[in-house]
Amino acid sequence: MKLHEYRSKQLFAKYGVLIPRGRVAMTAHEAKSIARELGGPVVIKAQVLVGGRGKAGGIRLVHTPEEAEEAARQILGMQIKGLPVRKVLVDEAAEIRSEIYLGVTNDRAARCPVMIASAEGGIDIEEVARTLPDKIVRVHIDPLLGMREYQARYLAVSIELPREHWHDFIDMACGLYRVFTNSDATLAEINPLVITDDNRLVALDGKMVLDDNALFRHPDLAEMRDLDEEAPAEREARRFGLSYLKLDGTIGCMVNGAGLAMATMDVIKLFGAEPANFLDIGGGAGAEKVAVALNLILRDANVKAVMFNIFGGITRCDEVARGILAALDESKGDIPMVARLVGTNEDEGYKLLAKANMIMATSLADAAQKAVALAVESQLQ
Amino acid sequence: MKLHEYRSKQLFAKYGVLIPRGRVAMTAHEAKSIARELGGPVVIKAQVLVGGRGKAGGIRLVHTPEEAEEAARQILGMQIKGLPVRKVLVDEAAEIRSEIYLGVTNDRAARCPVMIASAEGGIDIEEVARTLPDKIVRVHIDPLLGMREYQARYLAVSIELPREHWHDFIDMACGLYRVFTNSDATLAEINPLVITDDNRLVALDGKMVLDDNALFRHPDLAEMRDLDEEAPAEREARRFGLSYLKLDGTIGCMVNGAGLAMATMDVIKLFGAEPANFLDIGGGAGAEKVAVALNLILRDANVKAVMFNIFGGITRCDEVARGILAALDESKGDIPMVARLVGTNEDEGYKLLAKANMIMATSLADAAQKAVALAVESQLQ
Amino acid sequence: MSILINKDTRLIVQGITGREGIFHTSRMMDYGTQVVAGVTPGKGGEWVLEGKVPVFDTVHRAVEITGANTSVIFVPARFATDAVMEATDAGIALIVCITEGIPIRDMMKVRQYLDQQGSRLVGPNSPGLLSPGECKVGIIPGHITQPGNIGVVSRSGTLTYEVLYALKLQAMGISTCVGIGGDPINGTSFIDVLGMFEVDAHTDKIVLIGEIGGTDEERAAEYISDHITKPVVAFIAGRTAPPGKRMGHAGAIVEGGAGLAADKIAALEYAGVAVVEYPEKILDFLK
Amino acid sequence: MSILINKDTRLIVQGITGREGIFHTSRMMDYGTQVVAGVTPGKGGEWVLEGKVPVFDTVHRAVEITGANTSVIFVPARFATDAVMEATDAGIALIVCITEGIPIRDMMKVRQYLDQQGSRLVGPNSPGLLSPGECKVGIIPGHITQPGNIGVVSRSGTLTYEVLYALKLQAMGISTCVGIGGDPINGTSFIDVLGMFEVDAHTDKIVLIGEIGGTDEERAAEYISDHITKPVVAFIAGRTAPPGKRMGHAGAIVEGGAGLAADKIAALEYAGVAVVEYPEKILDFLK
Repeated sequence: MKLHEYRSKQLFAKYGVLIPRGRVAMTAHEAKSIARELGGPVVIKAQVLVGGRGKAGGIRLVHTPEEAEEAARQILGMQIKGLPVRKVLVDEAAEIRSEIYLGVTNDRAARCPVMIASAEGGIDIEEVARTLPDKIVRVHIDPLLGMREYQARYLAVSIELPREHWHDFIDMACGLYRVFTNSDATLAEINPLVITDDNRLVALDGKMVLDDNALFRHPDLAEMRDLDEEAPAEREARRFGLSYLKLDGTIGCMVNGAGLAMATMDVIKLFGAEPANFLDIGGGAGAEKVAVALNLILRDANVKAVMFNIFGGITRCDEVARGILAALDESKGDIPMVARLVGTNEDEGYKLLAKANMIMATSLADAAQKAVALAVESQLQ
Repeated sequence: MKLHEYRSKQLFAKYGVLIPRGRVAMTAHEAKSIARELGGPVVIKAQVLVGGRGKAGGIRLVHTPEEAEEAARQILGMQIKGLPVRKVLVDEAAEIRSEIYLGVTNDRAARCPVMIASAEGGIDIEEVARTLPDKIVRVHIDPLLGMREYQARYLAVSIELPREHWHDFIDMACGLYRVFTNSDATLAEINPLVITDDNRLVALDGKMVLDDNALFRHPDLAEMRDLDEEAPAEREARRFGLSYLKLDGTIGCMVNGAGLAMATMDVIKLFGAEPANFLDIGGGAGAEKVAVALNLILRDANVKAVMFNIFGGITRCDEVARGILAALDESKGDIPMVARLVGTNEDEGYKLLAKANMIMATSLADAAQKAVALAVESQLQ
Repeated sequence: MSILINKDTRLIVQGITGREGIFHTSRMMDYGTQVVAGVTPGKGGEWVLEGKVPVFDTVHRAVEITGANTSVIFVPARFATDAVMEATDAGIALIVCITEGIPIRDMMKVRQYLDQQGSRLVGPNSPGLLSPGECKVGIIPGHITQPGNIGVVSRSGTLTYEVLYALKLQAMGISTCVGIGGDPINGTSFIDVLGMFEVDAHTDKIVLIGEIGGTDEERAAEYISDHITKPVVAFIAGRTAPPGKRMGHAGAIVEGGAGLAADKIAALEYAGVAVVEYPEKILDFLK
Repeated sequence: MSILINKDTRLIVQGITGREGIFHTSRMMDYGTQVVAGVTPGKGGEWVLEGKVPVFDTVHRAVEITGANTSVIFVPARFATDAVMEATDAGIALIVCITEGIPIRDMMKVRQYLDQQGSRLVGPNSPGLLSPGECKVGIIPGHITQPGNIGVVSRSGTLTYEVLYALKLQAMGISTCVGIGGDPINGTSFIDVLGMFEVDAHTDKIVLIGEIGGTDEERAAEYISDHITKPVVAFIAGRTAPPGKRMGHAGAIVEGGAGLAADKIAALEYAGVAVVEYPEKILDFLK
């Protein structure tokens, strides 16, 4: 789960990370009064859970409350990568002397968190990592001992941070690690961390991603989920315990198991079409869940054919078939479908589906080939 | 640093350990009103930092506020192992069905904390450990991971605790570990942990010892030090950074280094006398500290002779000599003394001491023999 | 024959009285696995599955009384890391964790704890292990495969079944199938299992099933190049996955530029592994 | 010759700009120890002791530039465990911690961390090591001993000096003296050092100086009985210490019934060690 910039920075601040004064606004009017409160120039920043808002015009520096109101009005009317902007952050503007990158995430291979720093923050840090790897400094953190001061000091020395900022930097790095681990985050990032013209260290931007599996112990953080930012289909999928992701292709697919779902998508692509979605119904899904899943697929106007690939184990093929039939009863669409069922109760499953107008397949490749052919045909019509 | 029973139990309670209702009283009158508040029978318990108060009559069960007042008056007038009782704890009385032992301390050999439980609590647990070792269950705790529920459950199962008490027991064991580690304790003990007649699990008695070296991060706990409970000499020693312990012998000794101090005591004993104290002046002690140390020794009326054993390294023998002379100037006593100085500036040291009426020794054994002879002589006079 | 589990495996089931626990215990026993005990705190003394399996309150007691050497874990995610530690403390040599959804931070801690102890963990989020004709530990359907000389190691669940089933249709069998689980931090890696197959006299060929995310496949490729003499054929799922999107498995996040299917395939091919385009193609390389 | 330290030791001093740090650095250099750098955060770039020793902000940088292999720590107790971890992270092979007063809980954690790394820690609360004529790391006065064939290992400070000095007065010298420190949790035990003396060609006899508290001496006795062929003579301080009272050293607490001087002496004598009644008597067994 991603947190908005303003949420991330509020959390950071609780752990001693210095952030600009500022507040979030839902309306242009609010933005104006926050700007007046802050005095001086402010930055209006779109709060959306996608990158690239700067290039899209979602960040504006203004000098008066009136300009703030106008800028907020414009930004609140924008869509960024398809997401409408519903909130803006109004932060006091900072005169920037230099930009640092500071972030912490988990290193799977090392099996521990890693803190990354660079004197070359602000611009695309991944580009720096690629072209100037020496400009990136890493320190691995023992998950049981936590971040130690000497590790933060090592980062400060390695990025050649002026000595006068060490104290604040060490506090902020240790704070950033604590907020990362205490929130069960998978990412906590300050980019840029700036040195201002009046020589203060300030976290201008902040980003956090939380481990969904750990949200049960952070009810306060779980509440921060911004439902407005999720596509309605994905929100519904989550509610029913389905793992669904909309993609741009034409073949809707329903599979049990994430690995098999990815393999199914790969095979569709291999035979010349694109999957319309990733959808894993999980293990042991009942008819109701399957029906919801199929409805999600059919709601996507791009879908020209549907492919079911079920390998029954805990999941029972007859349950899946019942779910499919229930959804079809409601939708009455005419999207062609291919079903491939293997394993627990597969015969009953096929028997049930025989009632529906559906093409049967024996193997994964067979099913994919048939689905691709149907989609092509359906597009030609 | 030892904590009083009432302090320990208050801390335990903060971590979810169930304790009897009760409060501490400084006067018999207070005890009476607490007893009235609690209603029903209460137990009046002397709060002293030594064991054996039960046998000494420091614990009394009473049934009315008036009896409480009388019992408190008597106990507050007692001395237990030489320590005057200045406070009593007034706790609601419990009808005891069975007594359990539960404690946590550090296991040096295993290099981690160990929690110990026994169904045979209440009586001398060390006696149980000696005679019925199977009745003692241990579980080692990873200092980085902390106590886990399954470990507490293992203890509950192993001491054959009735299943209905597992939930509370697990909470209390995990709480006891947390208070132990969060307070940097070296001991946290509930003895007895009782099952009452109305089938509740309650920590009747509590004891904690804290790691003096970690008190700097627990200012709240450091404040609980009960100065009244320390012998004045030991209190003064601590204030000056001296490590002093009064013993029962006749030969006062001043040494630098704890190991050498113990060795010095051993040699005194070997040659037929008893040391009057343990005293380590530490490394690099200046004249003032040495003077304080000698005054402490001379204040002990049992002292018949004094022995100095200084191995100069960081500690300078001339500084020590100056301190000795300063203290002697004040005290004007006639206790005979033996000095043995080796190492840094030993010649200057001996030269300075030549002014005092003092016997010089060349080796540890030589010094001890001379000191013992002087003490015997001085006692014969 | 087999690696890790066999006819002598004496299994306990942690979380045996849960819905999943009891269902799969029954399946494992049908398959012939020696399930010697179950563990559910608070239910010690009961017997389940028509009085065939005793339940204990602690793993320690279960091991003490039954001599179990292997454990399979079906407890909910928030209790699963404790279950793993309890099993290792009790001296269990092989711990198979089926539970999915364990927080990463918990797994990092437990993995570090295990590294100091002597136990091997397979999983979490693993379908378990299967040695046809010998033993089944976990949830891999028993009837979709048969004994043979192919070793299978996989990060996936149903995708593995797909491969096993395709093999069976061609009358090909396996020595052991090990599902190492799809989570970012786990107990047993591809490398560990590859090493075991290499020295197992009854395994002649190896199938490796990977997916996007992490660098386990890349490290496996390096290891194969240096240490594995038996032929290896691989399939990597997720060629079409969009980078940076979460694909159900926590393990399927594409991190930075690393972990893409193309990187993994290139690394494996460089190590001499035959990487196929879709699962059924694996058969062509095993004939 | 010597164990652990010698003429090739390249030493850094953590906390070099403190009062103790600078004083003992000067003493170590006078003795001939190669002190290649000091570390004090915030003072990197300075030079101390008349421009002879450069100061760095981090151990990492000091190692990188000077090729140091050993570190001695003089920083205050609350920073000392961080200093130890920083040294091991930077690849220092031998870390000698002089600092006393480190909380037990901190030491338990750092010891567990070190066990996963490759470094050896001597101390904390150690007087350090001395190899006469070769190298001095720590605070043992250099002039009270001379080169020879006796290995000395001790939990104590000045009591050790007492023994070294008594040896010197009889023209006996030592190979290396190792002060393992008196704290309840430390990095190097009697056993570790005994093993090194056993294989050191220049050590013919061993002196062990113990004290009450803990069971290190008991375990050393067992080890001597099984592994040490060279003669060992021991002195145990604290025969007269009252049980349960704290004797200055945290290490000198008598715990439960274990750790009494009598227990230690009995264990050592049973292992064939000559245990003497007072320090000077050690000489009788070394002639």
